[in-house]
Amino acid sequence: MQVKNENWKPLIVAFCCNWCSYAGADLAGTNRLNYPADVKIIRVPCSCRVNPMFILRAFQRGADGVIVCGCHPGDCHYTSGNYYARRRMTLLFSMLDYLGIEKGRTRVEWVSAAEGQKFAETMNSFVETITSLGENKRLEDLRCKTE
Amino acid sequence: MQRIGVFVCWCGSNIAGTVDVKKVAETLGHEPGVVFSTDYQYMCSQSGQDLVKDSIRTYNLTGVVICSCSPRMHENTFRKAAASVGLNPYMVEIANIREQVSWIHKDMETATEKAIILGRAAIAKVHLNAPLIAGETPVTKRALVIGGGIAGIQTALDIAEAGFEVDIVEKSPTIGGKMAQIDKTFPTLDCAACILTPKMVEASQQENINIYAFSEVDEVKGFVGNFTVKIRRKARYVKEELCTGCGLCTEKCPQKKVPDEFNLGLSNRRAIYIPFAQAVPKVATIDPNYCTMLKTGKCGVCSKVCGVKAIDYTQKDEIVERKYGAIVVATGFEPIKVDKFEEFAYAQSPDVVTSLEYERLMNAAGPTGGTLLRPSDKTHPHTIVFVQCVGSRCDEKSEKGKPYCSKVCCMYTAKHAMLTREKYPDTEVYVFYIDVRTPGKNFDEFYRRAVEHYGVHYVKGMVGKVTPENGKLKVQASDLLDNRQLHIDADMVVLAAAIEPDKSARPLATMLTASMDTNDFFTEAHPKLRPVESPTAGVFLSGMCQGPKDIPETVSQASACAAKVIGLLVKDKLVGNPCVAHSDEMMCNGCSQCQNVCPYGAITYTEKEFRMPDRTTAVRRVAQVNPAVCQGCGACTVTCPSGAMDLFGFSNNQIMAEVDAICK
Amino acid sequence: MENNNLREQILFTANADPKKCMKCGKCSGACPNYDEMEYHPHQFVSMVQNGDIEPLLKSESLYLCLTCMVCVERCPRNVQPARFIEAVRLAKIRQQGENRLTPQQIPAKIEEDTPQQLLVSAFRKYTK
Amino acid sequence: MEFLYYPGCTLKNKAKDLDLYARRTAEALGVTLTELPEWQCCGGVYPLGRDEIATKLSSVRNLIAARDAGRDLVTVCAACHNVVKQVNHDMATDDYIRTRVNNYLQPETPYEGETQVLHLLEVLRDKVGFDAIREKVVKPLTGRKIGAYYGCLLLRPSKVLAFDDPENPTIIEDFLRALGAEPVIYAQRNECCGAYAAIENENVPKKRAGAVLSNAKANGAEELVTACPLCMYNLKKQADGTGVKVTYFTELLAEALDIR
Repeated sequence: MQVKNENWKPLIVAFCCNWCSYAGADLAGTNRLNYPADVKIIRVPCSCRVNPMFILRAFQRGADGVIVCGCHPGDCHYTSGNYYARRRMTLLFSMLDYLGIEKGRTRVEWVSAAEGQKFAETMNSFVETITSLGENKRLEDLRCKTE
Repeated sequence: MQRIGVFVCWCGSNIAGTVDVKKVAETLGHEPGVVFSTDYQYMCSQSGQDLVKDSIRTYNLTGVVICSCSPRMHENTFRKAAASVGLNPYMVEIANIREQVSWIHKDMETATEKAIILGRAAIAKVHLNAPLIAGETPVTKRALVIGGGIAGIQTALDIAEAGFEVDIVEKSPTIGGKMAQIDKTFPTLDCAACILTPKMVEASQQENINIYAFSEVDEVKGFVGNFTVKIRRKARYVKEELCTGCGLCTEKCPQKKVPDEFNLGLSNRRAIYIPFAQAVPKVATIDPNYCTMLKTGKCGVCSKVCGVKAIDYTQKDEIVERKYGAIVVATGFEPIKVDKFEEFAYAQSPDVVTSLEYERLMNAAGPTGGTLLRPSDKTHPHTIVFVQCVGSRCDEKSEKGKPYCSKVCCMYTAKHAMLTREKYPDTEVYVFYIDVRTPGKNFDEFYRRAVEHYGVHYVKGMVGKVTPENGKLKVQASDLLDNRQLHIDADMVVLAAAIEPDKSARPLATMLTASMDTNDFFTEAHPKLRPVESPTAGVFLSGMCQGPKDIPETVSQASACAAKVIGLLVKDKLVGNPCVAHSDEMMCNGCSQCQNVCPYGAITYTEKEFRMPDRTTAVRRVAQVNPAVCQGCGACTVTCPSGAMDLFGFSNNQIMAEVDAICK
Repeated sequence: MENNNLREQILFTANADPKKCMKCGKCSGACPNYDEMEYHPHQFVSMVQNGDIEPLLKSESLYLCLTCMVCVERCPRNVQPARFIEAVRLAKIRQQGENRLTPQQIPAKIEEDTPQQLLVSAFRKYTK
Repeated sequence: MEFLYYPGCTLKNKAKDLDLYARRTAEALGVTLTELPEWQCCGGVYPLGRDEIATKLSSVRNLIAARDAGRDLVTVCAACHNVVKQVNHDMATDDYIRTRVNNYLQPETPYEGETQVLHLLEVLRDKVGFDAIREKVVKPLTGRKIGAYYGCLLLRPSKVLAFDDPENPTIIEDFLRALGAEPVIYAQRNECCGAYAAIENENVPKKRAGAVLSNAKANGAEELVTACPLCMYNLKKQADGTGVKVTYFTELLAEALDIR
């Protein structure tokens, strides 16, 4: 059985597209909408820039959850990037699920530049899900451990 | 190894109120590669920028990390500052510690910790940054307008007025488009020809405009500023440069039984014809499907009567290759075929007509000379039923109709009803409607006039069946407000057929790599903020090809489109976004997957010679990104199976470094 | 919106979505038996959607729909009004003792050339 | 060409001509129609309610028998065709209906709409071919002005029946042309005849069939042809005394092939 780490705080990586979701995150900030500091955002030009490799790397390095945010379907700045992302992530997430990384640890959400509220709500609910799932050990590369 | 400077901004108390900026600057100062780290009250202020500039010079910095507000706010400010002291602007990265940290967290310890992590991620990224230089490409100062309807004409005129050359390519023998077929225009009821034909003449006389009528676009190559287009000039069998448009041939041609498409088959023309009196260019065209000479080699009447020897039965299609800086799509629309709606008996009775046909029947230059006569027996109709929304507003899965509102039918039906009542007050006019949609200046007033002044019967309901019997059209319809079924013995039924994009638009979109929606309307770059540009750089949209529009809207959009084209052509060089994809030729396996996902057609493949390790040469197929076309979305980088594709500014290694820095 | 259970049951039986209706009235414009009916195809759609079902259950209109499917065929929005009429009719005749036609009535109705199809169809439509 | 043949109840009694000439003409055209053994009545009208399961069972039994015999199922009566084809479509596309019907019938292999249901007119058009029929015509119906009466059941709902264009059908007209007759196109040919309302309200078929007849006559039809016994019944009643003859399509075919 896994030993419960008292000091454990989830580590969450959020990939946000520059045009919609990153701007949505900015709006959440401007509106002072709280969400946990466990979420760290990486800016990408488009959700279709998110290489499955990045997500694997995050889990390998000890992330407990990864969320990809893009423009709403049909609103992609690059016309169709979010559709590519959706398809790729569907495949990747089911593979990760097969490897033991529960579906709840991965998520794709569409957040527009106007949806600061939605961004904060999404992050709050995602952190809640990850907290209830607990620490992710499945793909962690022990060689990456610093301690 | 980079020499990195870290600059932590307080943003007054916006950041410093929640984040221990001193601690952040201190901690990040110990990161590898960081040679200087400091904090300041307002980094974006002039003195803050000076601090950054001075430090770049003093410490010989090769990279800069600013911990401040969102990069969407001040990334450009700091890039410019760096550039002004000789540091490549793309060596600057921003860690967003305001919107993502201080404004959303209350606890100073947590916030400071997160700020440090975000700073580390930015430092890790800067380590892998490389100086980027935006490419420049020259601009061919000529525009191509595809489609010579009112949209294309207006766009061409506006561009030409600004001093740029414009070519109009029109597939039919004359420019003018659908507007030339229309009788009167709503809501002012001025005659369409009176306002359109002067524009057509102006287009033909404008020095900067060159009209390729009876021509089609065969091939498009190149990218914004540098398109090369092959135009097929279809054989007219008449030498355009010689023909004076006298029309003698069209009177003498013995083949009289050719359905006249300009009158939608309501009258006949000859095998050699000029579509209408004001055609531009006013040149005769031989229809090879009906010309006896071309079919059997016996006739030659037109050639005999032609005083200027313009007839040439041996003429072939000709291909012209031209270079353009911008392409305008103005392919327009056509009404749908109503053959899937035979409950209205269109195929069974000539007295059931579409609205465009009715337009011709009302037109003074039309088949009846402007007298309204029903086609079957050429008598004056006394009861006319108009049916709205034929094929518009259907279920998305409908195989018969379109899911959208065609927008113009409510208004032109009101116009038809009004004009009919005005000319023939003894005619009863019924309009069956679902909703009357009249948003537009003076539009609802116009519709109300039809009802209140002209006594048109507007019935909320729909026609369910038309039965031709004994010379009448028995119309069975619902009247929802009176909750009854109406049975009207009509003399004519007019169907307001939905509109759809012209059939030529789909293959054209493929050639241009411009995207279309499921209804074959061109997609705009942004539905609100970039409505006249296609997402493909250098391709612009004018008129109905983008969505249903009336004439005033079409003309405004056409002019807006021209403004965008002029804005492009006026530049001598285009400066690109350097954050574009690039392919490592040594790793590329030539699979074409990147080409398939690229929404812009920026990727092409070429055969290239490579020196192999054993000193032989081999030819391999490799991807090449055109940086002028690439918009930097990165779709190709993920799809590339060999990892050859990467994106400047957001490279695999850079993002990976950020992930590593965050997950420590 | 009383009678919510009945409404849900009818919607299930109908297996069609009244919300797709855009109130154009083409169904009632096309209906060949409109004049005989008290409630018309478009009203069935709208009244079922609004849960106003009692008047429909009491109406003769239930038995006057010819199931000719013209309303289904011509509806631009694929609402299928005939399915709502059928569902309400089923709700009615499934009630105890609501059969409209009994075998005892049949002999009087038979003529020399009455096709079997007529009797079979009538029993399908008028009885449980 | 061999098909399983589903005659239905009326063809065994009041519509014997429809059945008899279907068999004879099919034979003459080289089509073998083997009557489905122990077929059950389809019920006359398609049970439109989704939760009407029992009323769909008889059609499914016929469909399963055809599947197990490995042959397409041919119908002649328009009503049978409509019911069997629609139920077949339900079995292929509607999980709710399919599961319940299979649970009830417990066939060895669950039925999922595998059988192909064809109307004899479709067989004539797509399998035999109207051109082949034209060649076999010995007594062409030259000069006879005949209106095709489609009614509802052959055409609607078109998404399921996929028989012809529901508003502008051509199959019977093409059939009539092949027999040498002159088809008369009239708008009411795809409108209802009044159907089963005949059992309790004579006014309905009177009005409906009356409208069909007058429209056909006004457009020059001297005869009407149909594939449905109930349409035949309703039309004939109104046609009495008008001089318009109503026949089944199989009768006309037999006449043209001279085997009547």
